[in-house]
Amino acid sequence: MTATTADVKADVKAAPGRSARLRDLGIVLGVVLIIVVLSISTSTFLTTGNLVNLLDQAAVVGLLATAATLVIISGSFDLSITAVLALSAIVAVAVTNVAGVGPGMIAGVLAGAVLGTINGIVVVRIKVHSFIATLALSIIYRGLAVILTAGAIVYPAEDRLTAFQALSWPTVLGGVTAASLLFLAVVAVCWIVLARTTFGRRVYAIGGNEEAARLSGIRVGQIKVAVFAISGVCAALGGLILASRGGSAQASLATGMEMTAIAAAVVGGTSVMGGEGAIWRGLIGVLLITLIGNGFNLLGWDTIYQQVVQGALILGAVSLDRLLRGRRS
Amino acid sequence: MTATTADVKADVKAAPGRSARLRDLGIVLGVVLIIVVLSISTSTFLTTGNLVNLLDQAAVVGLLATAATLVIISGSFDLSITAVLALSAIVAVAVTNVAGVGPGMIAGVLAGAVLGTINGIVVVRIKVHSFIATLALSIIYRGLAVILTAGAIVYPAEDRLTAFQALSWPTVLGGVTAASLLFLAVVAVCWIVLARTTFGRRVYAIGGNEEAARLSGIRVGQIKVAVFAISGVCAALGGLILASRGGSAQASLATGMEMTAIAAAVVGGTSVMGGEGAIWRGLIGVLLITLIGNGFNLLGWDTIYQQVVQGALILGAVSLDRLLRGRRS
Amino acid sequence: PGSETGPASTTAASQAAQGDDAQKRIAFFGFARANAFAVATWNGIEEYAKANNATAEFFDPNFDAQTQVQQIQDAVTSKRFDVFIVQANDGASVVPALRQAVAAGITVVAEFTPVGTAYDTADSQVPGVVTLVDVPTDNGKKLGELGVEACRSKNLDPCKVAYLEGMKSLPLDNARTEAAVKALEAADGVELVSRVEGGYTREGGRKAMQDVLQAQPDVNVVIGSSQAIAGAESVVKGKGVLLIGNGGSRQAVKAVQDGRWFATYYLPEKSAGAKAAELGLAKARGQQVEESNSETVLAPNDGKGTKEALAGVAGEYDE
Amino acid sequence: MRIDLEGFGKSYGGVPVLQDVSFTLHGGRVHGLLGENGAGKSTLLKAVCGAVAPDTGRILLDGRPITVGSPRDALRHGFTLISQELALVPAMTVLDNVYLGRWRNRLGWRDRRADRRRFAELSERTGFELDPSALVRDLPIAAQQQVEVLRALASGASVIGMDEPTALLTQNETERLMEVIRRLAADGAAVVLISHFLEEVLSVCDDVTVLRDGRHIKTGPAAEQTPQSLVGDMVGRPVELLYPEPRPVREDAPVLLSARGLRRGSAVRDVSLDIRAGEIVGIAGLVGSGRSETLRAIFGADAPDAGVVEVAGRPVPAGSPARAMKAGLAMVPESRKDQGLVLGRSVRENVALASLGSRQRAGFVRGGAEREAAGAMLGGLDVRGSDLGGPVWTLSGGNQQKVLFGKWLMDRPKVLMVDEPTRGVDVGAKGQIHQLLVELAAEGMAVLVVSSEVEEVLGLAHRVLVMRHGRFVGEFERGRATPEQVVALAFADTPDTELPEENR
Ligand SMILES: Nc1ncnc2c1ncn2[C@@H]1O[C@H](COP(=O)(O)OP(=O)(O)OP(=O)(O)O)[C@@H](O)[C@H]1O
Ligand SMILES: Nc1ncnc2c1ncn2[C@@H]1O[C@H](COP(=O)(O)OP(=O)(O)OP(=O)(O)O)[C@@H](O)[C@H]1O
Ligand SMILES: [Mg+2]
Ligand SMILES: [Mg+2]
Repeated sequence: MTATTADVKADVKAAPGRSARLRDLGIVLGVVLIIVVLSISTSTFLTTGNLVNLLDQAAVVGLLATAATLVIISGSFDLSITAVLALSAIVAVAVTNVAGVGPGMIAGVLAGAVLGTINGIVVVRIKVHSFIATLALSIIYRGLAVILTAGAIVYPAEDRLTAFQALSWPTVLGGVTAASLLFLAVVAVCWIVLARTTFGRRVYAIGGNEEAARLSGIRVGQIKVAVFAISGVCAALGGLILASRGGSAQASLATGMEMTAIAAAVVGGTSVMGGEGAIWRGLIGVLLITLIGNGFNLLGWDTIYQQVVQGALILGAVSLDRLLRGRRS
Repeated sequence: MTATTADVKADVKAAPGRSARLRDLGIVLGVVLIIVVLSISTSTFLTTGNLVNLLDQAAVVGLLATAATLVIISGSFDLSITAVLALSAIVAVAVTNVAGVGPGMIAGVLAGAVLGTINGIVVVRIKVHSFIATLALSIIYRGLAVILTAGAIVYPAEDRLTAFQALSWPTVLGGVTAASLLFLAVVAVCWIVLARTTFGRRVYAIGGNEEAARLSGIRVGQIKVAVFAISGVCAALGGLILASRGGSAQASLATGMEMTAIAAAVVGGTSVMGGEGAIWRGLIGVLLITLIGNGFNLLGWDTIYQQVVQGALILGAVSLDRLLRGRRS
Repeated sequence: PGSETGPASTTAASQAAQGDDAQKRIAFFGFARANAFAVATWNGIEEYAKANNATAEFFDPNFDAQTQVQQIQDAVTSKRFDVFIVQANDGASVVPALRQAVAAGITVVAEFTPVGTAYDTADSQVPGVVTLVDVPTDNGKKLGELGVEACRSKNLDPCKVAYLEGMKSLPLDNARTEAAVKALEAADGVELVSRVEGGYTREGGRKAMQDVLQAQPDVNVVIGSSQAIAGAESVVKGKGVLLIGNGGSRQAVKAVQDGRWFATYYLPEKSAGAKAAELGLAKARGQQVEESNSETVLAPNDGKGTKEALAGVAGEYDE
Repeated sequence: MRIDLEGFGKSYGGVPVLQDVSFTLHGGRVHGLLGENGAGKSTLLKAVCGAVAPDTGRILLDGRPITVGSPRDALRHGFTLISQELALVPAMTVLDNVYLGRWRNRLGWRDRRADRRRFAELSERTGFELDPSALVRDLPIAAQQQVEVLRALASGASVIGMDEPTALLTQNETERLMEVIRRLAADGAAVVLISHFLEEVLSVCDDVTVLRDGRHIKTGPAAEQTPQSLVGDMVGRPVELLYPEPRPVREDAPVLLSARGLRRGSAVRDVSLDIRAGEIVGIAGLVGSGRSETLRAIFGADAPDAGVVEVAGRPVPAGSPARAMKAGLAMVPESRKDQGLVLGRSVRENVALASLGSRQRAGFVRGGAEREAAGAMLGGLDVRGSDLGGPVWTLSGGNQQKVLFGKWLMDRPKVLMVDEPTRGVDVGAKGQIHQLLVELAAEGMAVLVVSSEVEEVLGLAHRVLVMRHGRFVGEFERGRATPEQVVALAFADTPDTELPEENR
């Protein structure tokens, strides 16, 4: 009997081992290819300055892509991230004007958490699909932002402006901005939480099969609300960075960027169907998209072809990924 | 007893009889409510002129929502519809200038069909999720549109302009525009095809369970390509209407409208997961969204509150839908 | 702040030292390649550059504010340019990137959109940046004044005006709208009866106009972006409504000259592009230039494009 | 421990599926729950374990009423459920699924090592050999069933409901599971077992309860029951429990299905077979021996690496079910949920799905003809419980299986391949399906049967092939083998000499 079972195990299709892991890295290969090409064909790509810029550019969309990845893995969509971003940034400026920069920043993050929680509760309670629920909520949030600002630009009082812009300052680490560091820290935390904690496992379980998760006693509703809340906090941090860079906030902040963030998450290899993916995949996606833009800007090709090349490169990268991962059994 | 999300599946849909059919009409109720309110609170809503306008305003987004509904039912997403719309409109103008209005219109529709087919082939062959594939392709199409027009607006020659604008003319039917009629005709055809033909059955089956469909001898690839091609044709027709109204075409035509179309499809009650929904649901969604905008403009409320009210109404309508469908009998 | 700027400034400085004759390179950050207005600016810049020993490149952010910021940053990094001409999608968010550019020794010209958070001044809000802008509040005020003129031209009292706003979520649009509304309300007998979003497409204008007419069938004057007004025109044909556009496309100019529109706010956008290039190149070549410029000085009648003012004008882009 | 179920009732859309069901479970005893397809067994068990909300009914645990509003509540009271339709997370590993939601952790940090240790013990205890790091979606469905069982055991629950856990297990795994169940009961747990295998129920259960049409018929000690008496209670009429005798294959019957040298990965290593018109061939083997993969390769559901398939002498293009169907092949797949049914669509649409082309006019579905054909087919198969317009997922498991079976008979194929054709089907309906298969063969169809029930294969087939590691290792003519022989061969490690030369 034991002999047979051993045989059965030997039969098992391509046990996910080293080769499977390598095959999972198709998208990384795509990014590495682009990096190599850019390093060779420009003298400016591989300079500290450019790399620092790249990181800085990736910070906001990276935070949003982290949020998007998390929510998508949990089996939902959050189309409201940029609306939350804008509203949180506005709250941060408003509170800064009343109570100072520290309270302002905290209020911004809190606003993100609250809005995210509202998203989660609506999705869980009303049972409307998150796609449409967060779309409707994002319209509401943008509307609130317009009402709060009366449609104008808001900025912190002159004497608080410098402190308010702290996030955009370069730090000692070779000029890397505080925003970049914040971004890296948040990503690291989300990555670890998702990959190493039981909360992370629950998120995957819910995204992979909500009914199975429920039958196993997982509190699906609570986990979902928590995921949306984290998403809201990531969005709010993105908002703080943007507000800090521009020294102001407005209702139209980051309009449309949610699609870039979701695209980054998905390009990286996170499944739109939920239950599969990883934070690093979202980052790879962001890197890919940022790199394509950066490369174009550095190379100085005629931008009239930019979109076509951009689209083709994205398609190429995901195809390569798909090809290497091969047929799913 | 607290019902969690998964209960919905286990408990809710219950035996579909007459009561279930009624319950399916929750979203219709929402729309009827809004119509009643508008009819009572304004003297202008229920006039022929306004209704003709409403239909005219709904034509383009209605065509796109039809495309979106079809594709979503088949289990995919088509984010490229507005890019296809723009490119087809540009092709129509270009060919009109060379060969006349008739050939121009035909070329536009053909362009839509070809681009849609390309979408389908990429999705089927590369097996990348349609969400990301059509996103990348839409970037490419918009890029091509920019290259074709060099970023400028293109017009039909002066002597062909009037004929080119035929679609925007009012017809004998109480001023209903030709565009509205085209829209209604296309919707009718799509509706019938989806509800009554074997092709329609196959579309639902693929969206509901692709593997089961394949094992039932359905040529999944072919059906998918056909669905994307139809989507492309609907988009192209939308492009012709826009170009005809404006007497011109440009690369940025209808930017962002794909999200409105998808939202309309989903608001109407078509499941994002595929396999469930109907063309009429897409139309109800379009009606809802168009009505809200129209109502606001007729009522003359301060536009600063428009977005909040708009979002809240959408959320309210889908909640009502959910609630009615969700109540146990 | 945020990048290593040292080497860049040395390069720029050494090039400046080569004298005025050296070829200069212009980077143009326009709204989008798929935008006729931005393409018109671009054509002006390119032509002027060619004629004046300079090259030019168009960076296409496709209307995205953050992408534009990245393009500016990257262009600083790439050290390939001496002059930036920036047509900002969002005047506030480009500020840090422009500071970087100035610090790197690049000459920056803000074209059309004011750079910074104030919308009521042509003055530079970022030290070192030369402006050639269309001041939004000034623009709005003139639109309002044109509206009043339209009312007066037919001796309408009361005169019902509808204003088709741009985007409610854009502060710049709102600043313009406020100014227009103020100008309209200041006039006796002029009544602002409707404010709806008309946006920047024919489609949006058409839809807004249909709805406005339903609510206010006897509206006399309609003001909005030239695209929205073009869409509105098809709806109000033959109703004797006076139309006022905001924008100087060939079509808008022709509509005014043909008497179909009452007026349009006219700026010669291609000339503005050329002027921006002229300012930028002059400064980069070490000449003294006026730091603060309004685009309206390039236009007849300060931009208030009535039929008389636009006599003989053609418009510089299609829309 | 004593669990009183009192007055359970539930209706869907006004139709009662459970009415006032009451009986008592005891710790330390195995309780069999029997009834026809659609009798309400699953619904009752789900209601008890918090997976659906009953309209009426309460549970007394040792005399004290408890509230069970959700599976989570149920688990807190020590109730757990192995549901009939597998509820696993396909993209997660076996280990993750077994401890779903109950992973060991230190301050929230996942402690994978501890779980692996626990898993090893559990494997030891049950004798189920599963690779803990394999992804569930890569496992054959029978192995997935084992994962479900392990998960229920891992929960440490004291009341365990098992809804047809053996429907897909081969004799060996079934025996191991029965061992486990006995041991659980010996340790004091109350186990509720739903199964359509009456012998199995009688061998392991201490008590049995029979439901019919949602009503409680009787509860009593298993020792007082026989299969015949149980069937009588379940169906309300006597039922023939014997396998029908297939008609002998005509001497001159042509070969309808012929496969030569099929290979696919490590699952199908070298398969050749011939089936003649009127012949029923069975394939027996262990879980994972490659039976399903063989059928899929013949049908083109997976493209084989090598080999040819011919139907009535004409080669069938590889890798396309559509082409295989055109050639006259049909395959009832083993997983109705993943491969068989479009759960959200109506019963009628599902039955009609594989034969849409034969009831159309200019591409339009002929509604009347479809209603008629579907009605006749489902009536013949005795599908109960719902109108044809309702979504197929509202049917009971057994009735879903019948819909799946019916779908493939709508167009009479030349060759019918069935993979676990009676999975979850009640004894009465099972007899009907067997009768149907024999009749179809008598009409000249070639039939290939894969079943985990060795008796079923032996009882139906003219000829039985035994499969091991992707190869046929033996062949028995009808009546020449006992179940024990077949199982022994499926297990043996040396190739058997009985294998005919051409099948090597
Ligand atoms: N969600 C639902 N909606 C409507 N009807 C349902 C639903 N769930 C179950 N039913 C109906 O309830 C009846 C009992 O189903 P149940 O699954 O309990 O049967 P069962 O005894 O487990 O049968 P089987 O042996 O086939 O598994 C069936 O007629 C079924 O169609
Ligand atoms: N316990 C297991 N763990 C992992 N993989 C397995 C296991 N058992 C079988 N497999 C794999 O399943 C494949 C064969 O499955 P197939 O479905 O054809 O077998 P089967 O004989 O029909 O068994 P089943 O009764 O499960 O349907 C082989 O690739 C084998 O490696
Ligand atoms: Mg059951
Ligand atoms: Mg099998």
